Amino acid sequence: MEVDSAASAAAASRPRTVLQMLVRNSSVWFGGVVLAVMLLTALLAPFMGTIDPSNIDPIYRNKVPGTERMLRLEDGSEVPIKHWMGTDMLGRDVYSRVIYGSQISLVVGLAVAVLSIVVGLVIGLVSGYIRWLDGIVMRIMDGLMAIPAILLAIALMSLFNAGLGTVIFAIFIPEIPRVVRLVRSIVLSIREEPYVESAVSVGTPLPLILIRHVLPNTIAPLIVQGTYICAFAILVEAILSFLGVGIPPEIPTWGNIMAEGRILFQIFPHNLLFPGIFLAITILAVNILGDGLRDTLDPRMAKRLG
Amino acid sequence: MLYFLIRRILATIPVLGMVALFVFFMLRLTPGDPAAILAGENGEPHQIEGIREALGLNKPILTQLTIWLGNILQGDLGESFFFNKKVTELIAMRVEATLSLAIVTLIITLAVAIPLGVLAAYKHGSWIDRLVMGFSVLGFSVPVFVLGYFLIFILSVQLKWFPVQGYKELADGFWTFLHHLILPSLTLSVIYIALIARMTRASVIEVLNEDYIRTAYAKGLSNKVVLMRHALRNAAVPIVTITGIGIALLIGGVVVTESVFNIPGLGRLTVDAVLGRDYPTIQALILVFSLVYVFINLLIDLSYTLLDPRIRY
Amino acid sequence: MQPVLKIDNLSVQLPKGADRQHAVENVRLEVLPREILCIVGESGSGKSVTGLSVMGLLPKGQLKPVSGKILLQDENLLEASEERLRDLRCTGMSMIFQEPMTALNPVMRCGDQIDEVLSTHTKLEQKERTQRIIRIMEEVRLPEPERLINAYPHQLSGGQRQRIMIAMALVLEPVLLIADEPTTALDVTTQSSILQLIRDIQHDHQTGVLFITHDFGVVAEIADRVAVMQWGKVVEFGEARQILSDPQHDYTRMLIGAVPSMKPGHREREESSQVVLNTEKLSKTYSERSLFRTTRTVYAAQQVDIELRRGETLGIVGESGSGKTTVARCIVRLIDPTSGEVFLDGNEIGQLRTGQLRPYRKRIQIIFQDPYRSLNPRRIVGDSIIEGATNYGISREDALKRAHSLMELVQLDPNSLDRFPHQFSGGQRQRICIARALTMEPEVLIADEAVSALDVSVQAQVLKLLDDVRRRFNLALLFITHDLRVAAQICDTVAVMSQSKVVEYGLTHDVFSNPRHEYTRSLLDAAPGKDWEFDLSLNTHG
Amino acid sequence: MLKKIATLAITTLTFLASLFLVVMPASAESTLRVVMHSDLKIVDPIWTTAYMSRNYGYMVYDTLFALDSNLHIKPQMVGDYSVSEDKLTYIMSLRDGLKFHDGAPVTAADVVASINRWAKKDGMGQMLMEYTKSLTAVDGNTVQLVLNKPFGLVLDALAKPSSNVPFIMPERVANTPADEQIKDYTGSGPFIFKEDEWKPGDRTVFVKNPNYKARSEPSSWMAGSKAVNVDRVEWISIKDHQTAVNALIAGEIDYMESVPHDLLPLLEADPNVHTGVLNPLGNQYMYRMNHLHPPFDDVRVRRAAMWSVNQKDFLQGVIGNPDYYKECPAMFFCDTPLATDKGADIMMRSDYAKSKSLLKEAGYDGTPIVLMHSTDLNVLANLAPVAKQNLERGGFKVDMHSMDWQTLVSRRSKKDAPGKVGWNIFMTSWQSLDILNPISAAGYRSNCDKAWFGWPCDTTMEVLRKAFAEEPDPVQQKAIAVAIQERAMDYGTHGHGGQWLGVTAWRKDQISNVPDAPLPVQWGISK
Repeated sequence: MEVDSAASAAAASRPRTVLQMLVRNSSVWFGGVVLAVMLLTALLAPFMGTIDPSNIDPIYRNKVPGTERMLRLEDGSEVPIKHWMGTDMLGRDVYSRVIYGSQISLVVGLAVAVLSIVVGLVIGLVSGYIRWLDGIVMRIMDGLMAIPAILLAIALMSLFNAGLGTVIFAIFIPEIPRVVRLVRSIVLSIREEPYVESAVSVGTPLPLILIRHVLPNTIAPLIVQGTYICAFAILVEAILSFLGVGIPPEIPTWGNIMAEGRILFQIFPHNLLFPGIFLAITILAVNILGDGLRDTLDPRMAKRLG
Repeated sequence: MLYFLIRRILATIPVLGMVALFVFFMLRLTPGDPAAILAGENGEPHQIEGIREALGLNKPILTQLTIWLGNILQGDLGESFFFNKKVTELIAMRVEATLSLAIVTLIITLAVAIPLGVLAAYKHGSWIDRLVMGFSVLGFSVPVFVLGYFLIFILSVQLKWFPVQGYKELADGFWTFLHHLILPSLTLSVIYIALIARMTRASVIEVLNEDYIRTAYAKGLSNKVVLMRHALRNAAVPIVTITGIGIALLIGGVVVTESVFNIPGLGRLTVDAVLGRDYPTIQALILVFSLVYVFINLLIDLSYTLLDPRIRY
Repeated sequence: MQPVLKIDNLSVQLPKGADRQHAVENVRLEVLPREILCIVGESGSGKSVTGLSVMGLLPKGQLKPVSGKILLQDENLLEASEERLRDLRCTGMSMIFQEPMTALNPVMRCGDQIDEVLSTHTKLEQKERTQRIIRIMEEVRLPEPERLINAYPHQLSGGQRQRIMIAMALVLEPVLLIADEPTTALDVTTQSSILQLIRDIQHDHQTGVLFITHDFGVVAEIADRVAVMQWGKVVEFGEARQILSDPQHDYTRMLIGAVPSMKPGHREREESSQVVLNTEKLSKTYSERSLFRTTRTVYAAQQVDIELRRGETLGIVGESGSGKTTVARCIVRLIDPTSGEVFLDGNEIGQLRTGQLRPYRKRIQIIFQDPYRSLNPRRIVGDSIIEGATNYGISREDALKRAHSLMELVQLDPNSLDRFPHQFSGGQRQRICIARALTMEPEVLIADEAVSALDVSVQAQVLKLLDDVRRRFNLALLFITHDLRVAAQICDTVAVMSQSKVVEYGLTHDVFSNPRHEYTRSLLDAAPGKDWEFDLSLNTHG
Repeated sequence: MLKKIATLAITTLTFLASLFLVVMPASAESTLRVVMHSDLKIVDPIWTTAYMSRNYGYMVYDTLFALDSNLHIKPQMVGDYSVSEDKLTYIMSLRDGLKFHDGAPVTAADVVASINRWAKKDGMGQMLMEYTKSLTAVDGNTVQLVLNKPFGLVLDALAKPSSNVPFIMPERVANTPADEQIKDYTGSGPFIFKEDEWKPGDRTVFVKNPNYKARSEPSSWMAGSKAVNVDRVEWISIKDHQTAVNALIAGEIDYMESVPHDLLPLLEADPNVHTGVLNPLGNQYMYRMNHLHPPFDDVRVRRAAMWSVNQKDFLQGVIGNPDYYKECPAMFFCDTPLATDKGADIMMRSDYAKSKSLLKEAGYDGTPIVLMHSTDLNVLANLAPVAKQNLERGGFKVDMHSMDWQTLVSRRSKKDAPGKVGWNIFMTSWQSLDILNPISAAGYRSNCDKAWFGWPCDTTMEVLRKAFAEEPDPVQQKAIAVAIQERAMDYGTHGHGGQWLGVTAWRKDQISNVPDAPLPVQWGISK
């Protein structure tokens, strides 16, 4: 997982203190454990008593949680199953869909976080250090930023065939300018630090200065920013699905399950309730983890990010 | 100051130009065909072709671009493919609803978030602080549509306090207007309150560590005076900044909220236009939203001069 | 005479996990009316904590007075209610702080900030209050009080801001003024006038002053009595003259001994030594371009001609903003000079492009002021030291060997090369920076305020080290400082800079003993404690 | 600061309140607030075939002839008409006193212009024109239509009940080129469109046409009296069905055209709400394969697909409530004159073994077929997943592409190869009115490139259709229709996924006399 490896990278440079602080911070603990459980759920989805999440059975549509029935398998044999979370309007098992749905949500969250940070980091480092490029890059970023993220994502979604890749792309593109700005602001302040200047005066070439002296300073803020982006991406994925421009509905995601189930909310709340709870808990955990990381890794971030 | 204004306004031109080009080409590359959609459920191939011709969609892309840009320079954002109306007219019809939603949301937000944030900062580390922070993390975590449905279910359907849906214009009477707006605004403001309360808390805490706060205490001022007169005032710049950033967020939230509460605003117009591939409307809307964003940022920059005498342009 | 302030046996507890149990321990002090008591000590000695304890402004939850009494005119402040303390602030006791820039609320007009004191503690009408404010502003010698009343702090100079603070503190005529390093952040000329002001005004108002400082020059200038603090304890307390001339405690002796003398020492000079570096008409300007306005130009350095010889130390002396650091940074090419030339061994390097500059980089090295920011906190110091050498193709092993020997040279344990900077003290870090510069085997070493942030005892050691390495490696040392005492001790020649120009340039001895330029004279005149010779051997009967 | 903000907020609110607290006069007007299945986008029912535009057309315009509930064609604007012995000349005279909203009388010239414009767009209209020698205004209110050879569907065309409907517009409006939208919304129908109050995507307002002269016969579907009993009708757009249902329960609206079947329990629980089926024939699901590209260019593969799917799964998957769906073998709707069960076995049940053997025979290579899935329309969303599962069981590999309906509509018009741009199969739903005969129903057209999306190419079918069109005798027509159904099944033009009934709901405490009709009409309703 991206957060862990980067955190340990940062920890390696200041071995005892950071690690100890991370271990001591209850937010990090709580967020990390919940997230780990979610991750485990996603990875082990096939072994968690689930059935094929896209198995349609029109006879058993809209069953309330706890309904039991016989499931016909491919080979014709029948096994009894219990729909812990009921079935949806196509008779699919909501429990299986929610469990499998965690895969997509987490993939979207992590992929968007990693991609936007990697891309933003490169652009930010370069534009923060090469002055003539800075103006051009920042104007482009301004333009990108001027379009509200969700609108841009909606518009981008209509650009290509809906799919996981498209959703990730549509969510991560509007995030780039924010990362670039963060990185750039760090670069601009770090390049004035005496230790960077002394690296200049001992003849360290620019790429090495960026990697050795500037890059490490961006790691902690970026990890923190990354958790927020991750939470935001999970949320936006759900919103896009809700608006009908997200990942194709037959792929179970929490947003899709809710979008499909929302019209029956008053009669069969389980379609909205269970994925909603999973979604909220996951985002909550990521946010709390982010807060904890921020407090430990970079207290100054409180001001930059809010 | 004037120079600053002029320079800033000139600087928006390339930004908007980029947005315009970006949006234009993005839309032309989409697989959707507005003509096919316009032809309707039973539209036949020859009808679609006729419509495509009538809309000028047959022309080369660059010609279309030239025409569009030429019209924009003359202040003409074009005509909606669907509604046989000027896009500007469509937007004008929707502005009030979105603006009202945004303003009421903003009022609720500031009225709740700032006191909460200041309180949390003052009681830094106490259970009140933890409660406020907990709420704000939670506020970030519940999707706005889930919240919207639950609020409608409880407050409108069960308790019948508020109407289920719809928007009433200000001209229909203020209380009717407000009555219809409170629930959507409340829904929308939750995430925003979370954001601003957090920011307020963080910046007030930071300000409370400043030397002049110590000076203020050294003058014998009471906690309340120090907090309100010295701390909050100095924390205002980051709070205003985040409020501005939040407006981009608000626009995103508006899209969802308007769908859930059936408010005929710009957000819903955008979704409809995107789904219907109504190119002129999408283009115009994104331009308008970008313009608003740029304009708000300008206002925020200007407000800094009021909040902080050290900032001069 | 009854003391206005009597501190009896005060102990303040530090939070758990600190390096000692008490911030201050069993402190006993008293301040008499009209008296200036200086608390002097190095950083961390507990002098500020003592001041804040009196005001009741110790950070809550971190520092707690655990025993003793603080009597302000017989009232025990440690037992007073929060409300009573509030009432007493500015009426019975006032405090002014080190940074006049940050101690004033930046978004409030100066007049309003003074007015707050009056409206909080008195029932005066608006009109009377305004009169009172103008009166006190005149008294602290602020020009045009009617105008400054409406000014914001950032529109004032540092000295004016400190005057506003003093006006605020004294407007209600408290019996006690606590001044916590009130002149440390100020230029020497401003410092002198503020000290004068404090003296005069406390005399007129019969105020007792508790003056906290680390600078024995200031002590010599204004103190009636002195308390010397070390590690939270008062180690010596008595008449100023007595202590300065005949300190009893070893620590006091050490401190006084470490104060550099204003008299330049005798330094041998070989006229023949070769010029390593010189500048010709070196200028740096910053221009603000805008679309409509004509360009506004700020001169950071103008037409600077200096000359550095091998084995010699050139000092550039000046107040903040005089352009001395700009010159240094232009020479190292951290910034590009606007015009003029820099010659290194006769090669022009001021206008070279980055690529061409590379061979010359290693020959000029710089040491910065802030020891805490000069080393990358994420890299072990060994890596920082060898970075330059490896850049120029020296193998890691060889570079490390060199680092080893240099660590010994700067009197640090060579085995600590694999530690991180935060495990070192400020003085040690500055030594590491010197070692880092020396690995490059430079010809020119630039020390940009390299000792300004250090405590006086550490300062002396680092200065000595710098002088040693200059001699040992036959370096040309460019020493930039605002501290005349330091300059007097280490420099062979000095250049005095004012408003981006070099106004006087000559042998240190000549400049100090016979200043020709008016500015140099005022500078020398303003140096605190200039009349006091800190050489203990000379003062035994002083 | 806080106090300032609070004060500011209160002042602003009070100020706004005082400015706008204009008490609206209690209106004695009766306003019918309606939520239609979608929102009105295009106000030219000839320019587009969109159902909403058609519904709009019925509000604002009137037709020469109309269909009644017995599926008989009745004169509507026409008073008297006569057909010559040779069935080649039709003379139609308008009723007296018909007026447009602007007060001008409706004349024969208006009729001629309107029919001409409609015929440029509509498929059946085009067919009519192929048989037409002349269409002229004989005098102020008499129109003469002369055919060049017999055509059995003249009145069926003029009474065409669904898109495009030959609505009568003023001549000046009807002269607008057919590919250009009209800008003048004057009609002669029972309601007047209030353009100034129209907020696209939000609400459409109609007021009663005071000059409307209703027929004296009782109202029956689109025929008979169209007398209006309310002053004003507002179509309010509520996208979210749940919200619309809540709004109906809360009394914020009076009438909801289309209620998702799953939400019926909510409304049935409310004593003030009536739910019912207004369109007794209902709708039909259709699945359409793309004849241009493999594998569906092979009739065996098309038939394999048809053997794979079955009506029951579709209907249960989407509608779920047997009260509202019906498995039906008749392609021209059960319980209509042309209904038959000939050749329909292939549609009624799944026979996966048969499907697999057909695929094997055709040499299907396992290339996934692109199944277009429309996700946003409630009555269509579940079709594709059901089809996918059935097709897979029948031996197909399926690549389901999900998209909103609008995207599907644009993509289905693309003739490109399946994959990124093209497609193999999609599903839609037809209103009964559109497909009551093989001429108006688009799916049977098999004239290759010119055919409806999917482009079947079958001369047999074209011959049959032509014969049907030219056959004036109903009994013979029926025989041809049976042959067409059999041919459609054999050849696999398209399949029929079952019939379903839409449910309409209204506040019975507020409105009454809601008329039955196969499309939503608002005349006759009282409030």
